Amino acid sequence: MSPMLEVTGLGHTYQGKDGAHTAISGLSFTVAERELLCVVGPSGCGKSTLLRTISGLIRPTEGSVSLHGTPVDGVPSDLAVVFQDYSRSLFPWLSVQRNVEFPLHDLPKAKRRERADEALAAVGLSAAARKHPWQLSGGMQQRVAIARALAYRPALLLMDEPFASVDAQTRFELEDLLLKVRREQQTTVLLVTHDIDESVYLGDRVLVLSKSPATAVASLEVPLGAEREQIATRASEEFVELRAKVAGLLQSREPVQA
Amino acid sequence: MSPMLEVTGLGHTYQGKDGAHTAISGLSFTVAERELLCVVGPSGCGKSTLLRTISGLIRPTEGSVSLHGTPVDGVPSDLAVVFQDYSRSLFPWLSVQRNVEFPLHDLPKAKRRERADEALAAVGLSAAARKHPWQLSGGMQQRVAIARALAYRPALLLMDEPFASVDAQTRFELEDLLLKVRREQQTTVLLVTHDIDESVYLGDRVLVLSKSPATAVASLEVPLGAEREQIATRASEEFVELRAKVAGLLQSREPVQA
Amino acid sequence: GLLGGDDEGAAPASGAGGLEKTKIKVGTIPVVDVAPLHYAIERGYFKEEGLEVETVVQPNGQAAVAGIMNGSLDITFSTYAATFTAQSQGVADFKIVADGLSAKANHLMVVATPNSPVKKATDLPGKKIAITAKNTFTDLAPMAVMKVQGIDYNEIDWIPMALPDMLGAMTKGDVDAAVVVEPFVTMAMKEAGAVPVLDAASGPTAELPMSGYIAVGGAGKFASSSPNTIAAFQRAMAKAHSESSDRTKMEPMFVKYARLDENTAKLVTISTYSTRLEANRIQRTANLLHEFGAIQAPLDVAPMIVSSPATG
Amino acid sequence: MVPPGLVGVVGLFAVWELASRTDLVPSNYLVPPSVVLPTMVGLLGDAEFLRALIATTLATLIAVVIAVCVAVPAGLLLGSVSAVRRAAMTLVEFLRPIPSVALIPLAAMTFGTGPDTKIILAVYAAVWPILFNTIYALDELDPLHVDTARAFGTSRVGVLGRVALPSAAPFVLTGVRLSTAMALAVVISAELFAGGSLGIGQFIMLAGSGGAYMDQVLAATVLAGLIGYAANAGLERLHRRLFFWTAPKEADR
Amino acid sequence: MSARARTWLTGVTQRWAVFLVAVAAWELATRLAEDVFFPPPTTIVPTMLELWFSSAFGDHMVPGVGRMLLGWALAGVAGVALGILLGRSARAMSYLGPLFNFLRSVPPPLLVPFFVASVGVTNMQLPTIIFGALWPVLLNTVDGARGVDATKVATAEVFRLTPVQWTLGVVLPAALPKVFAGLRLSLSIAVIVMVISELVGSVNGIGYLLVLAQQSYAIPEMWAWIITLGVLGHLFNSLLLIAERRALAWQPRHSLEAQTLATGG
Ligand SMILES: Nc1ncnc2c1ncn2[C@@H]1O[C@H](COP(=O)(O)OP(=O)(O)OP(=O)(O)O)[C@@H](O)[C@H]1O
Ligand SMILES: Nc1ncnc2c1ncn2[C@@H]1O[C@H](COP(=O)(O)OP(=O)(O)OP(=O)(O)O)[C@@H](O)[C@H]1O
Ligand SMILES: [Mg+2]
Ligand SMILES: [Mg+2]
Repeated sequence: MSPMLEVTGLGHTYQGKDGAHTAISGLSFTVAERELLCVVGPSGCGKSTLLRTISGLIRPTEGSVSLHGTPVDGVPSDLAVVFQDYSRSLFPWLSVQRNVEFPLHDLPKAKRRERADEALAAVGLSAAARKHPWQLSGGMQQRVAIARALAYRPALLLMDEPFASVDAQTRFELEDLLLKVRREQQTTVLLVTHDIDESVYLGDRVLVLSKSPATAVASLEVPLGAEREQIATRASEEFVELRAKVAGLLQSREPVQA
Repeated sequence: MSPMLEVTGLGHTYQGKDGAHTAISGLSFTVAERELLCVVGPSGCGKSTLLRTISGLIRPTEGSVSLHGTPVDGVPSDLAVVFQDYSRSLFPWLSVQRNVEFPLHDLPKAKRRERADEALAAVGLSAAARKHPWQLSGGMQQRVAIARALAYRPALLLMDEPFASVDAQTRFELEDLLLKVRREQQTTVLLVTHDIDESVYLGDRVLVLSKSPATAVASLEVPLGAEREQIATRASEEFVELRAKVAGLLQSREPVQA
Repeated sequence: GLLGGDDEGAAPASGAGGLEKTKIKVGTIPVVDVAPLHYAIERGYFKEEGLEVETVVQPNGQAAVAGIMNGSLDITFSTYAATFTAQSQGVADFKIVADGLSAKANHLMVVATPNSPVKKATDLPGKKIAITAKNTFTDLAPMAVMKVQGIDYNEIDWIPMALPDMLGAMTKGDVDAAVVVEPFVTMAMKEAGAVPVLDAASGPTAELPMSGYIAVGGAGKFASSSPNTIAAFQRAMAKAHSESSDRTKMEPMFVKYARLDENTAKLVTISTYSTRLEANRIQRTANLLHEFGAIQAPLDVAPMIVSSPATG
Repeated sequence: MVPPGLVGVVGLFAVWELASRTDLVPSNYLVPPSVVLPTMVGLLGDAEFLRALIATTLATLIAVVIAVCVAVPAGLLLGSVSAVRRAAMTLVEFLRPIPSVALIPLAAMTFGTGPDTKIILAVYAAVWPILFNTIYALDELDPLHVDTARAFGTSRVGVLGRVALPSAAPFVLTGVRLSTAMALAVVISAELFAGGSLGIGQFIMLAGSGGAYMDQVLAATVLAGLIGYAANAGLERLHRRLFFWTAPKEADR
Repeated sequence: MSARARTWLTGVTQRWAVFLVAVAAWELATRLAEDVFFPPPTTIVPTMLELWFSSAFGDHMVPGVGRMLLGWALAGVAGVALGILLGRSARAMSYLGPLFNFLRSVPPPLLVPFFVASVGVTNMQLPTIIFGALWPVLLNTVDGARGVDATKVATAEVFRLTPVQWTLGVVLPAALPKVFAGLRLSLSIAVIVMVISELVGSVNGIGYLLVLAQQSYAIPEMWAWIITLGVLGHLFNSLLLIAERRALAWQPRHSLEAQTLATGG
């Protein structure tokens, strides 16, 4: 079986008036169908850029991205993204409900509403459905962005630090929600996170990136099985071990970078 | 000595077309001079609203805020805020350097530049000084916002999830930077965070808020002493104990809320 | 309709007395010159000829000429200045179907308010004088008069503006004098105490034909295709013009169609409304235009005249 | 207590009254408001004037509607496809400064002096503010909004209609407000200078022709201003209703 | 040919192709129609060049265009200043908004009596241009000033920016894209109003000559002046665009990365 996603020799250089900046360079990895890959790496290393190239929003300056063996050129269908800058990715002129319904315009109205209600309930925002994004707190806005992506039911879900602005308890719930959705809908997930624990708890594999320009430092299998549970899994020996390993890989760099 | 900051019976209700929403209700606490108070609470409970009322940006609908015994009416001097929505709080028409220099209008040009350089170096962004905010990654933008607040050298520093978008390693460094700055400049800090570990690691005290409308659930002293060290402190018994206590206080609520 | 357009289509070309067209549209300008036309309509002189005349108000000679050229008007009142300029540029083949007004003394005057340095005609050189537009009678006629009086008109700043604005401009001292036409001559004197400086319709320009009714000739155009209609129009106009010397008949027309107030109407000079189209008289106007460069080449007006059956 | 909005307008009328009472200008020329306002009330009961008023208003309205229908799609196209924009802008920049008023004689010659002419001329003047504001609003479009829509598989046309249009709409409406005033000005100018077409401009041309009814001229002028004012007030209300999400949160500050 | 020269050439072609096609089509249409009122461009352009290199340049074009530019600049400054005031101060808006909206709605040709009364009929050109060109800048600036992002407003308040910093450092840059849209609209309106204002009370200017040509039925000359207006408008607009590109260089859309940003093509 060809991998769901194949990234080969990927490189991206931003052109600016005051010189170019290479954000990614020679990055290769694959993601199998139904896999959940967590990506960790230092701030500014190129993780968001990576997600943008995979989603076809920007064209990489080097290398290629293939989905199911066909090179990505333009935005592939059946893909959803939760952007890091969640608050700006919501449409202020639409209510929360309509923001979630936005990508579902192919569905009949009733179906759309049902999906949106369901997704909003899952992230705990049923009560805020009729508000507008700017009437919500940061964490609530982030959850709207997550609900929108889930309601879309994509085959490939790209998430850029999706739980950064929610409290610990909600974070746990959303993590488990993601695992459940993945299991039920067989979604392939690529998740960027800064929380090492989270990457190990969620991932089938953890991809560690180097500092800018991003290259793959390591790709660690997470042998924790399919069933995970917040307290038990995090307490397990393998978890603690892996977590230390990821942290170690991340730390192998000079403290100050830019 | 009168406390630096005194919040008494604070309440805030947002008025909307479709009804009012009470974000805070009957909240009282004090912050002493040079204290570092961490605020934790569920997503959407009213933490950002609290910071807005303290900084005089919005007038609370109930109760009052006093600084050094005088009620806050308008934005007090000598105050800096790192907003949760950091990317929007940067001015896209200014370079990173100028964004940091911008509030320092009273200082001579050379001094301004020096302060900005220093602050940018402290957050590891010296190399990005001449870029524009939108050329930076999310985490880098957040660090610019932090650098701007630090360069201002306020007496009272309000931070709303200031480290949410940076990687674990950078987060540790920034946490230690904050502790150092506080020690050296005797800044009073009020920091909102979702990371329970962080709240205990940084705080002299942790204020736990209830779900919306926010009221104080508990105010926990952190008896870890002034000197903290990432590995040792986090491994200490008191730390683990306190952390569990905060987590317990936060969990005492129904799982789904809005 | 509500938009103010005209939605009746052209009437079928049939009707009494062999008229090619019984319903015609005639362009007018709100000036004293057209009083007899309105008089003729009100008295039913056109009806008697089997003609139904609808008037369409135009702001100036230019617009009126445009109206007959694109066929939205059949006949229009226009100044000879605009007509001859257009004719000399070859924009169309214009025909004069009836004469309008010929200026009597006191009809077209250079006036100045008491605050002006201009007291007499010899003061005019080097001054600012308000006119309605360049290359019209308002500048050409005074120039012709000054020329015979040996006054140097080359040094004058002619400043174009609307007639109603001239009084204000003179009072404010923006201009030193103004060339005005009735009823503004009367108004300027009555309301601002303006004094006459020069009668622009005297000497070489005495009884100068200033305006007339024109149509467009040429294949398929109104002037060529409707000789009987034009003849009927001419008869009715001649009848009205012949009664024009009776003030009491004209004054109500001034009030109603040139929007004079009643007191002014009682005082205005009533010029000559000629009943006949005489080529040699009208030729004077063309010559004046040519002499002062408003048209480049001499223009022979005889071929433009549609002589009325009554006169020849 | 006078509503603050009236203070400015009342002040304006006071200055006008004063100017015409002093001898700066003959008061029969700049008639004072104390004379004009009663005339204005009188005009509103005059059937002939009301027909002119309706004709002008309707022509303006039609022109604005046509301008919106032309300029908004054109603006979306020019604002989103840079090749089209580059190609078209030279011609646009060339045409824009050509005054409608200069075209009145030509237009009257070509299209006649009916309402079509004034509507065509008004459309010509009114498309530019809407077109430009649409283009500039698209330039300010948040790229992340576009990325979000695209990532969810929205087509280019979909992005235009569902993201670009709503986010540009408030500024486009400002363009419409500008256009309305311009269309009104051009319609009235065409009535004034092209003739043959019923409307306020023609009414003013007639009233002014004998120099005797300056009060009517000024009363009609004020009423023309009031038409524009009313249209603007309506559009502003629409703005507040539709685009409440852009309103500055003054209440919180 | 170097890559730079090639991109430059493509740019020029893209910019002028449609224009040239339009001119060619016009030439063809006018030649076929043979209407005296619509002479072909090949007749107009030589007339135009002749006029430009006659005394009309110094006597009419320079003073008229000078007035126009001055009027536009003053309108721009006043529009931005008032726009920022009205956009940021609800109180100023409540007092002055209705007055401005009323003034804006009065068709400029009808204001002649007022201009005659206040500045005189021979001096009314400059005030008329300012009056006509003010509104697009004013309205667009109000829009831009109002639209400053709430977080940026809060940031400015927290750091207690000076009023100068606040207006020139925050509100103005935030409103600048919209201000430029207004300035560009104003520019062409200034050209138009320049012509209108020269219809009465003026002794020089392009509008003066244009009307004279119109009244004399000098059709090619009239067209020559109309085209001159187009040329002038295009010229000044190009200069303004250069200024705009500089002033808005910080906008992400000017980065090479984001060439077709708006709909991501
Ligand atoms: N539009 C742009 N123009 C120029 N440089 C850019 C642009 N966007 C990003 N960069 C640069 O590319 C690098 C990678 O950015 P990216 O956003 O991919 O980082 P990241 O890994 O997502 O970081 P973070 O964890 O802080 O979000 C950064 O150094 C940034 O400065
Ligand atoms: N402008 C507003 N209008 C109406 N309601 C608002 C507004 N801003 C915030 N709220 C409501 O007030 C409540 C508290 O918001 P706030 O931003 O203070 O939460 P928070 O504690 O900062 O949450 P988070 O951790 O998610 O950032 C939320 O329920 C939110 O919906
Ligand atoms: Mg990122
Ligand atoms: Mg918050």
